[in-house]
Amino acid sequence: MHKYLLRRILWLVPVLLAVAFITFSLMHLVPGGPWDREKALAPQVVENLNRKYGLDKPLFVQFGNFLWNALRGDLGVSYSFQDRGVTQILLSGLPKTATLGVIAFFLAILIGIPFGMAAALKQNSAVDYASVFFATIFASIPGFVLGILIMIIFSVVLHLLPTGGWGNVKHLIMPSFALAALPAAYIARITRASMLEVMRQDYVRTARAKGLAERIVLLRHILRNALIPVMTIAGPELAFLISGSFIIENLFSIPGVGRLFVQGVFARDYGLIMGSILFYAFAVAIVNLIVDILYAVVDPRIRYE
Amino acid sequence: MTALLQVRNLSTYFHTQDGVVKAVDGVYYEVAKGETIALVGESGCGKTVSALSILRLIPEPPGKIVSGEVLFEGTDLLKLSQEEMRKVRGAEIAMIFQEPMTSLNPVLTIGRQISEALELHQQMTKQDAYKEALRLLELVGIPQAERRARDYPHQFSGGMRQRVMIAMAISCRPKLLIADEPTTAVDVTIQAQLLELVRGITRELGTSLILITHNLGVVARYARRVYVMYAGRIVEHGTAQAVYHDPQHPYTVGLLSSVPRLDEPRKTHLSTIEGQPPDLIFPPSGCPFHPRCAYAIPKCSKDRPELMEVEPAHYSACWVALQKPTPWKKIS
Amino acid sequence: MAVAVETLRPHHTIWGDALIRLRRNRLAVVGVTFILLLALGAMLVPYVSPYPWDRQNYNIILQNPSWAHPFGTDNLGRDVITRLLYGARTSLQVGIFTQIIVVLVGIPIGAIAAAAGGRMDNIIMRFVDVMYAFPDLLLIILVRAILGPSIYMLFLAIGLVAWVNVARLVRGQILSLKQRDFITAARAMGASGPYITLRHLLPNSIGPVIVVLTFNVPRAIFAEAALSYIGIGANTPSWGTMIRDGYEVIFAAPHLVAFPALAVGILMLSFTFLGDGLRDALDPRLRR
Amino acid sequence: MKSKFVLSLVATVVIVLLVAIAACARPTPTPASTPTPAVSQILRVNLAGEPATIDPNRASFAGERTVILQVFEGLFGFNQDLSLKPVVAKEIPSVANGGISADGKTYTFKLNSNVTWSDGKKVTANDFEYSIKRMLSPELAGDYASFYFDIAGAEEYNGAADKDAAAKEQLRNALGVKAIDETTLQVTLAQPRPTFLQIIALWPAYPVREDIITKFGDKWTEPPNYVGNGPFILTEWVHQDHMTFKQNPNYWGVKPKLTEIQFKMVTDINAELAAYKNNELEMSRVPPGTEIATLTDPVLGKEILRYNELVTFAFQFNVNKPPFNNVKLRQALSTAIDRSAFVDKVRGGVGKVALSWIPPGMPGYDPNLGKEYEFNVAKAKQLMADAGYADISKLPELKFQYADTAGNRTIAQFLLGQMKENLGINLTLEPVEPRAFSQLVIQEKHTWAFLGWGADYPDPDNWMPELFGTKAGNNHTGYSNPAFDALAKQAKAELDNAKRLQMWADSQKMVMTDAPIVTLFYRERFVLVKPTIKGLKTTGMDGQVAGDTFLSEVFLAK
Repeated sequence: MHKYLLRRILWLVPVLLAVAFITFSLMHLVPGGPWDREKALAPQVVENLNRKYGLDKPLFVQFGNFLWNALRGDLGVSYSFQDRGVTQILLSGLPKTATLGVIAFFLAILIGIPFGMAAALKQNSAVDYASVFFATIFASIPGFVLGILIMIIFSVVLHLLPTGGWGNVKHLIMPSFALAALPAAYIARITRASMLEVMRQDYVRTARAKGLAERIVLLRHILRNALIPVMTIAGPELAFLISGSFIIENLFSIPGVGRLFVQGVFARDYGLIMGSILFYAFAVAIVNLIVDILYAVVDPRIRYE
Repeated sequence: MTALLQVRNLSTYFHTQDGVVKAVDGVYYEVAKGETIALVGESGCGKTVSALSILRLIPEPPGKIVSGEVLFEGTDLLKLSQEEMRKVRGAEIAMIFQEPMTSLNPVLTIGRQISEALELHQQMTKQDAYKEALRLLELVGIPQAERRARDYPHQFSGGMRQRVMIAMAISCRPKLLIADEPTTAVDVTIQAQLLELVRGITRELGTSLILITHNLGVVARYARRVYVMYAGRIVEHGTAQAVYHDPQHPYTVGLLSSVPRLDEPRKTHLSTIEGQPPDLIFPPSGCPFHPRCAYAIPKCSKDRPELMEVEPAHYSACWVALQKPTPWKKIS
Repeated sequence: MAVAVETLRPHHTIWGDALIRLRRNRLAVVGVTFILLLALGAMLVPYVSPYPWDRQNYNIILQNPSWAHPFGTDNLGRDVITRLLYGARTSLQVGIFTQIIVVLVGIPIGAIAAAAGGRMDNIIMRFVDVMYAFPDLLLIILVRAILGPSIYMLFLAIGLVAWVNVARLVRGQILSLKQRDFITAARAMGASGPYITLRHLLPNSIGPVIVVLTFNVPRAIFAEAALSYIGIGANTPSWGTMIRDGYEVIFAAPHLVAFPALAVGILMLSFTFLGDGLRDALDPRLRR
Repeated sequence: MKSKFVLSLVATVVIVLLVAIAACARPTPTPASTPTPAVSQILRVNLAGEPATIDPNRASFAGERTVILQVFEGLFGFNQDLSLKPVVAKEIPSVANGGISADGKTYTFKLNSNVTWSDGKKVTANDFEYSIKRMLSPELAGDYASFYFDIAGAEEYNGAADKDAAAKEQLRNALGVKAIDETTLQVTLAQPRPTFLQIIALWPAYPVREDIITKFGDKWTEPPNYVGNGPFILTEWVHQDHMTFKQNPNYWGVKPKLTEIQFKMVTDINAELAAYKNNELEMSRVPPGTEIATLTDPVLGKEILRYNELVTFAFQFNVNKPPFNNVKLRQALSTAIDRSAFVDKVRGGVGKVALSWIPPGMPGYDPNLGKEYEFNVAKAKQLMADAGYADISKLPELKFQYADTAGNRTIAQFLLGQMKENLGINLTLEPVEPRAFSQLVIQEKHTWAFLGWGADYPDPDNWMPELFGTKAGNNHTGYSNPAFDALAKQAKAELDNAKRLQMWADSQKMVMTDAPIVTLFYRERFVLVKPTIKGLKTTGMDGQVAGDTFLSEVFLAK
């Protein structure tokens, strides 16, 4: 197992390199640069800016510099944020996005799995339809509409929660629910599908033949097998949540890393784009690695040479 | 011998999209304390369904026990609440399934799956249950039980898994053991070992055994009494001795004659029973076997025969069997 | 003398049987009818609706639902119900074409990775890791600059990144299925790798995949709405742009966002019912 | 049973959604603002985003300017009517009081001696000299350096990035900026520039502290290093979340009434309005398109603040790209757009119809210019015929490019409707990602695109040459009119203000007849302000926050 782990971690390097290269080339191919604005800057000013940030050097030199600095943990400087170090911006934003992401993930699990189980256990019953209905409603309202609706109800009408910003727990409630809605619906659907699959297996009948209480049959025998496919989709959802969602963070004004990439792209802030995409790639690769390891833990049939 | 289990007029139907399948249609059988009986018949004749009905493990929907009684030591299992039924399953009556490959939970260790029932029924602590599980594994002949207990089902062969199933079944010293074609999925050599193992254990613990099989050779050697099932009903019942030597139902005759015998010359080709097993949704009128029966008389296709005592303690559901001597000759 | 009783039960192929069972599943039928009605409505709207979808009337801006305009009017006085049906064309295309890309790309890659195993699996999975972090935004802007803001570039952009989840799911399913005996049995009969994958592995992992696909349809429509929220949506009217436009005036005319969102909801319900119906119908083990 | 159940489900969906909708449509009476005692003078407004830089010498965007205005003060400031007033400078130099040399090239500024920094030190002419030289340095690459290229040696110094240090140092010393003594600053120009006073009044020329910048480097704009001479000091900056300003204890001028200002960074405009309704903000923008609903809202209707801004929205042609090189066609298209329908109906009366380029509220505005472009379909058709397109089908495909942002989409759709309704032209809309759009226009690859312009300083000198001079920095219409260039050159150096303004007026007439652009409307700021806010003074050049020039005069009362 350790050999496999090491190999996977070593593989991180080419993955990150590939992501860096793709992003770097796309970034420079895309029309419009960091200094293009509606009110055009004087050409000389643009020239000075390019020189200041090293954009006048040939592309492969810039890419080389970026990689060399990245190795030392310096992801370059952001043009659109007061020349603050991208690493520093990411580190200050990460705790906020991560907290939100983790809370949303657990919410999605705590809502999704029970709903999915209930729907599977009482198939074609009221509960089943209710879970399908709610799963669909949450899945079919885009993040920013759901977010503003929640905000209108709890802040504007009921004056219970602050509309946005970051500070105490009250700032977390609405964004984490808005973030968790879609994954929760998704997890509910997948749990229902895989529960139905597992409930038909022979070993469940064997468990019942042993006289085990239905509760034990459900938790120890059915759920443990049913959660394997759920894990396959939970992993990427967690990666998505951890990396933050532009829409939710933008709507609830959360100073996280979720909106950095999009802001970076629209401002053609090369430093910010490269920094945030590498961070996201790293987070996704790690989460996928964790999920694959959890695979082997949960499903003994899967062995990694 | 007082009957440990009496199954009376048991009927279990399945509501499918094409119609109602009468899998078990008014079955009577019983087993005494410490006695081994056999339920014989082609696959699809309702043997397994009747066993699952006893333990009320029929998935509902689509299945449903529509009528009958299952008296176990006098109490009708069909009337018990789910809670009470759970106390019976695994403790009083245990079952071994046919398909070892899929009957064990792939994500739990073998040791855990055996100790589970012990903890529940015997209120053992985790450690004692685990130790008892190891003992049981040795009892059923699994080498290095200590190490193997931590392995997972996919690391065991078919035969080994079936031994685990046996260990699991006898873990709580049940009064009745139902073995549903325990050896079908394993090769002959293992088959004999498993059956000897089961016989040894049942004799030692005084457990009654219902052996469900389509293998007549196995029945002859292990069961005292035999019930022959066809199309969801018992068509013949008697001691193994009597049924083998003086079969009182054409279907049993057909079954026996389709088994190769050592004392017959090699060249004679085996006789088979004509036609297909009947459709349980639209069963043939009268005796369900009459379309395939070589000795059928007009009455057979009109009235459905019940079990009648055609010989002392030897019952058969066949009008023709009432004439003596039977048109088919005895098997020497 | 023995009369062979002709079996009374008709014999179906798996697809024939699936169709029969699908027809019996009332919810799936409701789902399919809504989708077909919607497609029909989208095609016929220019001839049926009294208002051309793009005619502006500045005297009736942001009106609430009325008899003249059952779904009200938008910020340029255009009839919302007509635009909704017209926009269905784009949204249905976005929803469905992206799934075709997802199926054509995601499933094969996932299957090959799992079936091949070993080095190939590792390489493909690392490629998937790269794709996970693919800067789709940059790609969309680039493709959009080259191809212009057509919806086709949207299919490419959304589909190109959405297949990754399906690939991982299919791989996960097949990895656990590979251990099953019927696979070893098939191999024992000398079946080749691809044959096993196509005939045995894929049909058995169809269940969760269908669930994911039915989920991906609205997700694609959102992706389009999210892209327009960010500022690079499609050029033709679509549910995504209507939701985004409605969002901008939600404090003045909430019905502008409610109706398209409801439409996506009902479309999603229909695809979910259809998906469930399909999965149950296609699953041989459920043939009772 | 199943289908009945599904129907009831769908019904509940509709009800749930409608309830939520009713919640936001129903005018929520803002409860009597939670009885924060009026005495706490804390103002909370929305900066709508993290400023890119708050270093005066580098800043350019509106949000950045709003922050700098609270912490720094320059030689001059603007009154509410945008006339100049002396601030750090004692008086406004003129040829009469000897402040400006006869040839208009040398400016001598007398400074007040009592002006202090927030850390107590004195503000001297050296601070100004250092600031202007730093702002022009090629290493700093300040956005607005090009505004000060009139200063002697400025352009050469700013362009000397590739020269060695010694040459740069030599150019730096040769700059026409000199602190004669602690309270006198002298600036010499390469050529006379009558509007230079307004240019030197802008934020890039605000004083900065050399010692602090050399000590803290890039970190000098982080609190508490951010030392300024304005009424407030920056006490807290949680990046991407909020900034907090407190009264500057050592402020040399009239103490502000507010004890604290909080700049929140709510990017989404709906979230900003929700925050306002939840009493988290005292001021808020109004989402474009909801103006009419806000006007008719029983509560919000009474909290609206509207005032004209020196901002014009127009469309710009690329006159080098057929068919737009045909002036008759351009005039026809301009006449075929019903501007009042847009302003009065689509925008609910917010903003003013614009028939000429320079907006009202600043010198150079001509109310009766551009009358010939008033909406007149017959005339437009006639002009189309004159242009040779009597038969529309002969007209090649017209394409319109715009940056794909909320407000722009509605305007573009409106134009599409106008072209179809009035001239039967099927215009093709090409929404472009904002940055790509800016590049497209700068490289003049557009055919017919969007053009928005706001005043840096209220003078035609900032509106005409920069956009319509041949090859000028922001001239992307490709418009080139030698007569205009000659007139502009003359006007730029004309010292007599009356004559100068007349020249610019004539130049605007020229442009409007050539019609390289189609003016649409002058923007009107339309915001919500809580009734507790008093003393708010707005100007046509306000930045991100309404009234940000005079926040020191604002106070909260019951």
